[in-house]
Amino acid sequence: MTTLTKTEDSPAPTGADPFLSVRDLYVRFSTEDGIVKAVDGLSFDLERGRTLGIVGESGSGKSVTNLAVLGLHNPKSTTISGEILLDGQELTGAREKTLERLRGNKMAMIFQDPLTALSPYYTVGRQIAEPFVKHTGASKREGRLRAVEMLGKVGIPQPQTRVDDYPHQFSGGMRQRAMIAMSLVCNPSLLIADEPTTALDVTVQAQILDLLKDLQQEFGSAIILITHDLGVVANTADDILVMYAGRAVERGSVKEVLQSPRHPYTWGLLGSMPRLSGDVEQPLKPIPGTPPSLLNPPPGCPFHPRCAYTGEVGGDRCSSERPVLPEGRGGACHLTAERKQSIFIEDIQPALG
Amino acid sequence: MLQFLLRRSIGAVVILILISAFTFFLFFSIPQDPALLACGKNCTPDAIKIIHQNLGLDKPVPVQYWNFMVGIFAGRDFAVGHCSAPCFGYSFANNQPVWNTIVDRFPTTLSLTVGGAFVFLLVGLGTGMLAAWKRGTAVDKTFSSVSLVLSSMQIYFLGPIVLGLLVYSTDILSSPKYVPFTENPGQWFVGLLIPWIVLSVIFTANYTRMSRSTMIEQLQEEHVRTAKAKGMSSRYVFFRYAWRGSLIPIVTIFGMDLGSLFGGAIITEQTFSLAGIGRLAVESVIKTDLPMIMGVMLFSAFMILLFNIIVDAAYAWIDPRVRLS
Amino acid sequence: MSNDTTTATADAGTPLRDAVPGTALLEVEGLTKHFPIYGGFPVKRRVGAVQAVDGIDLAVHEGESFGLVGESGCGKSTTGRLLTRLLEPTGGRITYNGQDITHAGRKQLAPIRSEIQMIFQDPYSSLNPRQTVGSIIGGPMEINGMNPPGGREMRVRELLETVGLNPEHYNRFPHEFSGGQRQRIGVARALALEPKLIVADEPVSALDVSIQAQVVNLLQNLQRELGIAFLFIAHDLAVVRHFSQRVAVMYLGKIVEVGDRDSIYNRPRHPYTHALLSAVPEATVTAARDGEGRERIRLAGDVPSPINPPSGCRFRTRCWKAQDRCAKEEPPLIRLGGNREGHLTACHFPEEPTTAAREEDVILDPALLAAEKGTGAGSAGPVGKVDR
Amino acid sequence: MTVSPQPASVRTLDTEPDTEPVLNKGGQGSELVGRSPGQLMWRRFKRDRTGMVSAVVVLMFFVVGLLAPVISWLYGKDPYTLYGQESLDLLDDFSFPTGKFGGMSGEHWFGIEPGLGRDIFIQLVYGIRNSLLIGLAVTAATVVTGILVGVTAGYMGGKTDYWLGRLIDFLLAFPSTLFFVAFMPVVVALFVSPEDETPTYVRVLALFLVLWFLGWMGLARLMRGETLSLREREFIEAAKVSGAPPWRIIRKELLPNLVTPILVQSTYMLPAAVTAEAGLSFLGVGLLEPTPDWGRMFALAGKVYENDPTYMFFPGVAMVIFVVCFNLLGDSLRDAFDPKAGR
Amino acid sequence: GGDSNGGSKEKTKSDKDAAQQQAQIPLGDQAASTGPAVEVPGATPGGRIRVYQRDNFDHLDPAQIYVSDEGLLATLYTRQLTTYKTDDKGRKTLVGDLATDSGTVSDGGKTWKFTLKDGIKFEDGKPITSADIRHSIERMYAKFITDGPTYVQQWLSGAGTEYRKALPDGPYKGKHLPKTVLDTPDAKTVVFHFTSPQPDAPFALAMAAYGVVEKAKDTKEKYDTKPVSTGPYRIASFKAGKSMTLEKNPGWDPKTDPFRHQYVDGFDITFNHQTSDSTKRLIADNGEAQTALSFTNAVDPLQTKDVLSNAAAKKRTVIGYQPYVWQMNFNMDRITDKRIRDAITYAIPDVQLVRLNGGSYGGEIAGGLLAPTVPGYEKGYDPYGKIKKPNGDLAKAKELLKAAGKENMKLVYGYANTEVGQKEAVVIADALKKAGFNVQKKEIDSATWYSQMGKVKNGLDIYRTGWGQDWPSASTVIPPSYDGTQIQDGASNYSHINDEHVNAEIKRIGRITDIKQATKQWSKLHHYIVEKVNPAAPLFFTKQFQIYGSKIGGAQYSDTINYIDPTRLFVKK
Ligand SMILES: Nc1ncnc2c1ncn2[C@@H]1O[C@H](COP(=O)(O)OP(=O)(O)OP(=O)(O)O)[C@@H](O)[C@H]1O
Ligand SMILES: Nc1ncnc2c1ncn2[C@@H]1O[C@H](COP(=O)(O)OP(=O)(O)OP(=O)(O)O)[C@@H](O)[C@H]1O
Ligand SMILES: [Mg+2]
Ligand SMILES: [Mg+2]
Repeated sequence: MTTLTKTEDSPAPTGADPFLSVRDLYVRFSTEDGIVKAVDGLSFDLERGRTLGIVGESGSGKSVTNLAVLGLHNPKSTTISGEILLDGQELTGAREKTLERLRGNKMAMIFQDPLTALSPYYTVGRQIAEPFVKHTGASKREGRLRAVEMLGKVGIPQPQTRVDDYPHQFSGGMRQRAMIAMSLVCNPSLLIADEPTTALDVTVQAQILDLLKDLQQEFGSAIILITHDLGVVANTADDILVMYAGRAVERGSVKEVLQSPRHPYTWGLLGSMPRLSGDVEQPLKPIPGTPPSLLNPPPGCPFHPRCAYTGEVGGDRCSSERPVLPEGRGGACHLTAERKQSIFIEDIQPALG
Repeated sequence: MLQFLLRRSIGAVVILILISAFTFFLFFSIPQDPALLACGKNCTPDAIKIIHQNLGLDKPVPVQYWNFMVGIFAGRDFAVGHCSAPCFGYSFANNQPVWNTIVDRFPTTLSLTVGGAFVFLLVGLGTGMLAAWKRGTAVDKTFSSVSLVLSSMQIYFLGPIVLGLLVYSTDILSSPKYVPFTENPGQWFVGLLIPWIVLSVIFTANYTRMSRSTMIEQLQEEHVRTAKAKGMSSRYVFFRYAWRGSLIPIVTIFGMDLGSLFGGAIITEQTFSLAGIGRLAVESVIKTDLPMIMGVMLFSAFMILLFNIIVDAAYAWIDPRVRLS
Repeated sequence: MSNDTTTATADAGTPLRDAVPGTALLEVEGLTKHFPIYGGFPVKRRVGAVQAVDGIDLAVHEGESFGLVGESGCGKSTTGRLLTRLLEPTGGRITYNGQDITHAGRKQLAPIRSEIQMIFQDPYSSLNPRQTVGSIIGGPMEINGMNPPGGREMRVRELLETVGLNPEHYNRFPHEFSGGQRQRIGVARALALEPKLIVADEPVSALDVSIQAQVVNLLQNLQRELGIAFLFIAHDLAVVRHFSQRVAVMYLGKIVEVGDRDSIYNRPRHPYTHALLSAVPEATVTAARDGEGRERIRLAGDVPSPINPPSGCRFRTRCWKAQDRCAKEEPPLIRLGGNREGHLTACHFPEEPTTAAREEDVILDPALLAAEKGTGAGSAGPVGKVDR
Repeated sequence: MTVSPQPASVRTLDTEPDTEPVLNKGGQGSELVGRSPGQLMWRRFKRDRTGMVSAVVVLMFFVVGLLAPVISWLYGKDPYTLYGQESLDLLDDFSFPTGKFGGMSGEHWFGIEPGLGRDIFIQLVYGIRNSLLIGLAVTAATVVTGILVGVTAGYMGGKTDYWLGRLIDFLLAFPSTLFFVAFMPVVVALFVSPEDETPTYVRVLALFLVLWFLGWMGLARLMRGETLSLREREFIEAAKVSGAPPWRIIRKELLPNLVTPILVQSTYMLPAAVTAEAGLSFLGVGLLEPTPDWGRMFALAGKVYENDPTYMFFPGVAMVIFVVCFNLLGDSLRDAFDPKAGR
Repeated sequence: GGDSNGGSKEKTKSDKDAAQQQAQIPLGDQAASTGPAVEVPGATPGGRIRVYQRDNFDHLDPAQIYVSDEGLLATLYTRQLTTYKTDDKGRKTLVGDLATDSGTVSDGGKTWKFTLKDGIKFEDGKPITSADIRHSIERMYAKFITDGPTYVQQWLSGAGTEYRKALPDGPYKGKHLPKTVLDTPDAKTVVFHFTSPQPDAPFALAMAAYGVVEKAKDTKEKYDTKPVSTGPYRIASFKAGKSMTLEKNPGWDPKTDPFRHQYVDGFDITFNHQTSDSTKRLIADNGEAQTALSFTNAVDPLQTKDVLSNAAAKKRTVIGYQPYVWQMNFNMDRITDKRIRDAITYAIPDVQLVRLNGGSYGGEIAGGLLAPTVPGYEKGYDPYGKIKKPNGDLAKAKELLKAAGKENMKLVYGYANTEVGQKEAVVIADALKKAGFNVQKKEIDSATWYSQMGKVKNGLDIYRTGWGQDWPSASTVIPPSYDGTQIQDGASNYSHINDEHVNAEIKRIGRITDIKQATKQWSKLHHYIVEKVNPAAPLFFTKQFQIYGSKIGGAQYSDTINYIDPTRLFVKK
C-alpha cells in the first residue's frame, strides 16, 4: 500500500511499477546572472490513489519539479535531464504533441493563484470544457454539459447559470473550485496541485482540502500536493517529500515524517511552526540564516550553513560531501540514524509541545 | 452599455464645445483680419467693412461664437440662404458651405485610411505575431530590424521616392488619385494603392513592434500557462489565449491612429495631392479661413472622440472584466 | 514630546501574558470606515459604500500585544490604517493617551507620529527600492527632527544590530536582502522613532515558516524588552496565539469576539471563532488523521460583500445556529455568562465554551455534503448538520 | 547573515563552485556598499551591445549638435553663406549643383544645396543642432509637465485627479497635426507685433510651445498610472506614518521610483519630437529660411531627389540612423531596467 | 549675362511673342466679330481632358473674377460684350463677343454703344438680351460683390467706392441705373454713358468680370458656386477644393463665337496638385497624364531641368511672357532718400531670383517697370544696369548708402511665406546685408499678401509685388501703381509714390483719346518714374513655362489669357 515501494536495501522496483516515477531529475535555467540549479537530482515515485505532499520553503524547487513533469518549461532557457516516467511512458524527451495529448488528460495541474491562472477572457464553462472537447473529441455542447456537471461536483451552486460566468465573477474559493473542476474534467490519473490553498482563507482552505480528498476517493487519481504548510500536508497527504535547495532531503509517510523526522531541516520546519496547542511561553525555534542561492548552492549538504549539527559530523563532510537520500524512508543527512533519533527526542520534540 | 455610451457621448460633446471655444477665441486673438481673404485686389476700407458685415465679423467675438454654436445645433440663416443643422457656416474663401465641403472631402480620407489601416493592421499584426512566435530566430530579428528602420521613415520622404520609383520612372503603378468607390472600384483601388503602401509601411512597423512585444508579454501570463497545462496545442494557446490579451493595447493604438487619420491624414494627403480632410485643413489654415478651420477642427476632434468611445466599447467586448464592472 | 519609556509602567523583561493592564494607550469607540462607491447616471454620485469597518470598539494597553484575526476582507487592515491615521475615519473616536486624534491633521499628529508606528505585510513593497537601508531607517528620524546622541547613522547601525542585521549593511539597497531580512529592516524603521505602539499588519504572512519564526521571535523580544505595545493583525490563528495576550476576532467589519488569549483559544463562544479554530490545519498526525480531539466545522462559501452586509448578525448567513432573531437584531458585544472578565462575545446563540470533541461535525458546504453522502461518510440529516 | 550582492556566475553546468559564496563575505573590515538598482541597470546595459552602440551613436549626434560652431570653424564654412551664389559656376541655370554627386568635393564634402547653394555638410550639422535643441527642449518640458501633472493627479487623487484627467481628455481630443499647422501662425502672432521681424527664437519658442502643449498628456497618463500603483506600495504608507509631508513623499519616495519609466519614455519622445518638428517644417510652419533645419532639408530632399539624389542621401540617412538608434537605445534601456519585459 | 545658359532659340521665340504682345491691338469690326472661329489645324472633336490644378477656383461668379486662373476658366463658360481673337499669324484683334462688333463710340469717347448678336443663348436656351447685360453691370454695385474690377462701375458712377452709392442694393430691389448712365433702348442694344471719355472701354468690357449673368437665374451670393454658362462649356459638377467637371454647353452656338471652340467633350479638373506633382505627372506622361495638362501650373522650377533634358517632354511645352514685372517696392513713406532706394536697386542680385524661379524659363531680368506685354515696353531699357550686372552691383550700392550716410540702416523686408519666397528672401537679405543694410525679414501670409501690402501703414520698408495689366495698355499699369492721389488702404500704389509731376502726367495722359499717342506719353512717364523717382526696383519679368500631355493637341500660349488657351485644345486620336 505504501507509495515508496523501494526500500533502502532493495532499490529495484518491486511488483507493479509506480504510476509516476521521477529519477535523477535536474532542471537548470540559464539566466542573465548565471545558471540556476532549480532542481538538483530529485527522485520520487507515486502510485495511483495516493497523495504525495511536497513541502519546502519558497524557492526550493517544488513548482519547477512539477512543471517539469508536465513539460511546461520553456525549452530554450531550460535544461532538463533525468527520467520522468508516467505510467511507463518517458516524458523528459517526449515530443510536444505527445505531451499535449497527456496534459489535461492523464495529468492535470491546479495552480496556486486561481485569479491569474484562469483566463479573464473566456467563461469558466468554456475553459473547463476545452480540454474535455480536445481530449475526448466531444462536441461543444457535450463539453458544456460536462462543465456544468463538473461545476456541480466541486460544489458551485447553480452550475447551469454559473457556467457562463467569467472568472472575475467568482469568489476566490469558487475560482479554485473551478480550477479543480477544470483539472478533473478528463479524469486525470495524476493531479498536481501547486499550493492550491495558499491564496485562500483558512475556512475556505479547509473546504478545498476536503474537496480534494473526496474527489480523489471518487476518481482514484494520484495527487501531488505542493505546499509549504506542514499542517496542510498532515491533513491531506499520505506521503511527504521535503525539499531543500532543489533536492529532496527527506521522505516517508506522513506519520513517519511528522512523528520521527530524520533531517535537521525538517526539525527546523517543525520547530518554527507555531501551534494552536503549543506552549506559548516557549519561543519558536526558527532555522537560522536564509535560504541559499540556487545560482551557487553551498557545496556538500546544501543545508550545512544553517545546520546546528554540522559539528557532530566528523571533519568537513557536511560542507564537502553530498549526503544521499536513501530510497524509501529516510533523510539526506550525514548524521547517523541513532544520533538523529536521539537529537529529535531530546532537543526537538519537547519544544514542539 | 447604453448608459456607458450615453455618458461618454455627453462627455464628448462637452469636449467638442470646449475645443470649439478654444479654437474660436484663439483664432480671434491673431491680429490678422479674416476679411482680407475675401477682399481681393481692391481692398479698400469700405470693401473691408462690407465684408465684415457680410461675414458677421462686425459683431463682438462672443456673439459670433454664440451664432456659430447655434448654427451647429439649430441651423442658421445666411445671406446666401438657410443653412440647416449641422451648420458650420460658409467658407470665407469660396463661399461653400463648410459642412458640405467636409462631407465631400471625407470619402477620400476615409478610403485612404480604411485601405491603409487594413494593410498595416493585417501586415503589422501578422509580422508581429510571427516574430513573437519565432522569437529569437532569424525571422524575428529580420522583422524586428526591418520594422524599426521602416518606422523611422517619414511619409514626406518615402512618398516621393516611392512615387518616383513606381510611377514616374517605371510606370508600374498609376499616380495617386481618388475615384469614388461607387464610381469605379477598380480605379479606386489602383488610384489609392501607392498612398496605402506608403502609409502602411510607416504604420505597419509600429504594429509589428507592438504586437510582438504584447504577444511576448501575454505568452508569459499565467493563464496562458494554464491553457498549455490543459493540453491545448501551442497554436491554439497562441491564437486564443495570448492573442486575446494582446488585443487591448493594439486596439488602443489602432483606435488612436484611426481617429487621427480619419480627422485628416495631413502629411499623406499633402504628399500625394489627395483632396481629403487633411488637405482641407492645410488649405484653410493657409487661407485663414476661420469657418473651415473650425469645421475641420471639430470634425477631426469628433473623429478622435468617436474612436475613443469605440475603443472603450471594444475593451468591453474584448475583456469581460470591463464589460461587467 | 514625552520621553517616558513604557518600561516605567510595565516591568521590563517580564512577559505580560494574560495581562489586562489598567491604562489604555489607545482606545477606539465605534470606529467606522465606509469607502464610498460612485456610479449612476448621468452624473456620477455616491451610490453606496463598502462598509469596511463598521463600529468597532477596542483598547490597546501599554506594553501589551493585542491580536486581530479574521478572514480576508473583514477589515483588519482598514482598522490598522485607521489607527495610524492613514485613513480618515467615517465615524467613531480614536483616543491616544487621552488625546482625541480621530480627525487630527498632519500637523496635529506630528508629536504622536513617532509614538505609533507600523510594520507592513509585504517586505517587497514596504521598502523603497531606491533608498539605502540607511536612509530607509534614518528617514523617519530626519522627518521628526530626531538627533540621537552619536548621530543618526550611529543610531541606525544600532537598530540594525537590534533587529539582527549586520550594521555594515547601512549602505545597501533592499533588493540585496531576502524577505526575512527585509522584514527586519521594516521593523528597524518602525523602531527608529522609539514608538510606544506598533501596528503590525500581517508582518509575517508573506514569509516562509522558518523565517516567520525568526521574525515572530524578534518582535516578541522587542515587545518584552522595550515594552512596546502591539496591535498585531494576522489571519494565522496560531501565530496570533503565540504573540498576543489579547485577541479580537473580526468578521465583516465587526468584532465578534474579544478576550484574553486563553479564553479565545480554549473557551470560544462565538460560532465563527469555533469555525476558524477548527479550520486551522495542524501539523500533528494524530489531530489530523484520527479525527479525535478537534471538532470539524466547514463553513459554506466566503465572507459576504461588505457593500451589502447581512442584516442583524453578520455571520448569520454562514452560521448553523442562525434563527430569525439573528436577522432582525444585531447581537451586542457583551460579556456572556460564564466568561472571564474582558471576554466579550457578540452572539445571540453562543456555543458551549469548549473546543474539545463535539457531538457533531458541522458541514455547510454543499459540495462536501454531496461528497460525504456519496462516499457514505455520513447519513442524511438536516441541512447544515450531519450526524456523525 | 549577509547575502553576496552579486553571485559569481557559473559558466558551465559541471563546475562545482569552489568558493563559499553566500555567507559573510567581507563581513568585517571594509564598509559594505550596495549596488543601487541604477548601478545594476547600468551593468546590465553595458552588456547589451546594441544598446551601447546606439548610445554611442546618439551621443555622437549630440556632440555634433553641441560642437556645431567648432565644426564650422574647423571646416571653414558656415551654414548661411550662399556659396553657390557667390561663384555662379557652382550652380547651373536651374540652381542645381554643376558638379557630380551634388557638387561633392574637397571643398564641399557633402556637396552644395540646390537652390541657394549653401554647404550641405555644415547645413546638416547646424540642422541637427537646431532640431536636437528643439527636440531636447520639447522633451524636457513635456517630461516635466507630464511628471508634474501625472504625479499630482496620481498622488492627490479625488477631485484633482478627476479634473486633471478631464484636462488630459480634452487635450487628447485635439487633432494634433492640424492644431500645429493651424496655431503655429497664431502663436507666432501672439509674440510678435506685426511691425517687427520675427526673430528666430520666437519661431523656436512657438514650435516649442505648440509641440509641448499637446505633447505631455501621454507621459502624464503614464506617470499617473505609475504613481497610483506606487501609492499603493507600502513604503509610501510607511513614510506617511512617520509623518512625512506630501512634498517629501513625492520627492524622496515617488520620484526616484519614476526615474525608470521617465528615462525610457524620454528616449522614445526625443526622436518623436525631432520628427514632429521636421514634419511641421515640411508643412511649412516650422523654422524658416535661412535657419538651418533638418526637417526642411528632408522635405527638400524629397523634391529634388531625381536631379540631385545625393542631397537626399545625407539628411535622410542621418535621420533614419538617428531615429533607429534612439529607438534601439530606448529598447535597451527598457530591457536594462526591466529584464523581464522581453525583447 | 544672366541668360547665357538659356536656349537661345526659345529666347528669340519669346522675344517675338513679347513683341506681339506689346503691339497695339486693333478694334475689330463686325466681320471680324462673327463666328465660327477658324479651325485649329488637325483638330478632331471628342475625348476628355484631365486638368491638374493647384488651387481651387474660389470665385465662379464672373463679377467676382479678377485673378488670372479664374479668368482662364471663365473663357470656357462665360462671354462678355467683347473679347480678343488671334488670327493665324498671331495678330490679336479686339472683337465683339456677344456684341456684333467692338462697340461704337460717340460723344467724344464718353458714350459707347453695343448691339447684341442674334442667336446668343444661355445654357438653358434663353436668348441673351440687353436686359441681362444691364443686370450684369448693375449687380456689380451690390454689396456681396467684393472682388473683381471696378473700371466700368467707376466710369459710370464715380471713382473709388463712390459708385456703390448709385445703386446700393444692386438691381435686386427694383432700382436701376438711370437711362442717362446705362441705357437699353431695345432688347439688342446697350449704351454706356461714361462721365469722361473712355477710349479703353471695349478693352475693359472684355474682362471676364463683365461676363453676362442671366437675370432670371441670378442667385446672388450663391451664383459664385453655380454660374449659368454662356460659353462652350458648362460646369457639370464642382466640389470646392477637390474637383470640377466641365461638359459641353448645348446652348452655345459656334456660329456666334469668333474665337472659342468646342472640340473636347469636357474637362476633368482636380485641385491640390502642387506644381511639383503636376510637372512630374506630365513629364512621366503615363496613362491619363497623356491627355492631361494644367491650365495654370507652370513647370516646377526644380524640374525645369528635367523637362529640358527630356527631348520628348521638351516638345510638349509652351512658353510665353506673363504680364507682370516683379518689382521690389520701396515704402516711400519710410525710405524718402532716393540714394537709398537706388542703393537697394543696385544691390539686389536679380539673376539669383530668376534662378530660383526656374532660370531663363521662369523669368527674365527686368530693367524697367513695364512688362514686355504692355505697349510702351522698351527692350534693353536698363537704367540701373540690372541686365548688365545681373548679380547686383554691391560696390555701387555701398557707395550710395555711404553717400546717404545711412550705413547699417534698418530695413524691414516683407516676403511671402512660401517655399520660393523664403529662398528669395535669403538671397535678397544676404545681398542687402553685404551692401550694408541691417535687414529685418518679416514673413507674411501669402494668401492675403496683397491685402496686407495694400495697407498704407504696412510697417514694411521693402516688399515684392507684381502688377499685371488688365488689358494691353500702360493705362492699366501706371495709374493704378503710381498715382499719388490714390494712396489709401487697398489701393495698388504699393510704393506710396506721390510725385506731383507723375500725378499731373497721369491725369493729362488719361485724357488723351488717341491710344497711340497715349502710349508714347506713358512710355515717357515710365522713364521719369524709373529714373527720377525710383519707387521700386525692377526684378524680373515672369514667363509661363507649361507642359502638356502627349495626346493633347492645339496647345498654344495665349497672350490674352497668359496661359495655354483652353478653347483651342483637342485630344489627338
Ligand atoms: N524560468 C525560470 N528561470 C530562472 N529561474 C527560475 C525559473 N523558474 C524558477 N526559477 C528559480 O528556481 C527556483 C525554484 O523555484 P520554484 O518556483 O520551484 O520554487 P517553489 O519551491 O515552488 O517556491 P514557492 O513556494 O515560492 O512557490 C527559484 O529560485 C526560482 O527563482
Ligand atoms: N481604499 C479602499 N476603497 C474601497 N474599498 C476598500 C478600500 N480599502 C479596503 N477596502 C475594502 O474594505 C474591505 C476591508 O478591507 P481590508 O483590507 O481592511 O481587509 P483585511 O481584513 O485586511 O483583508 P486581508 O486579509 O485580505 O488583508 C474589503 O472589502 C476591501 O475591499
Ligand atoms: Mg511554487
Ligand atoms: Mg489586510
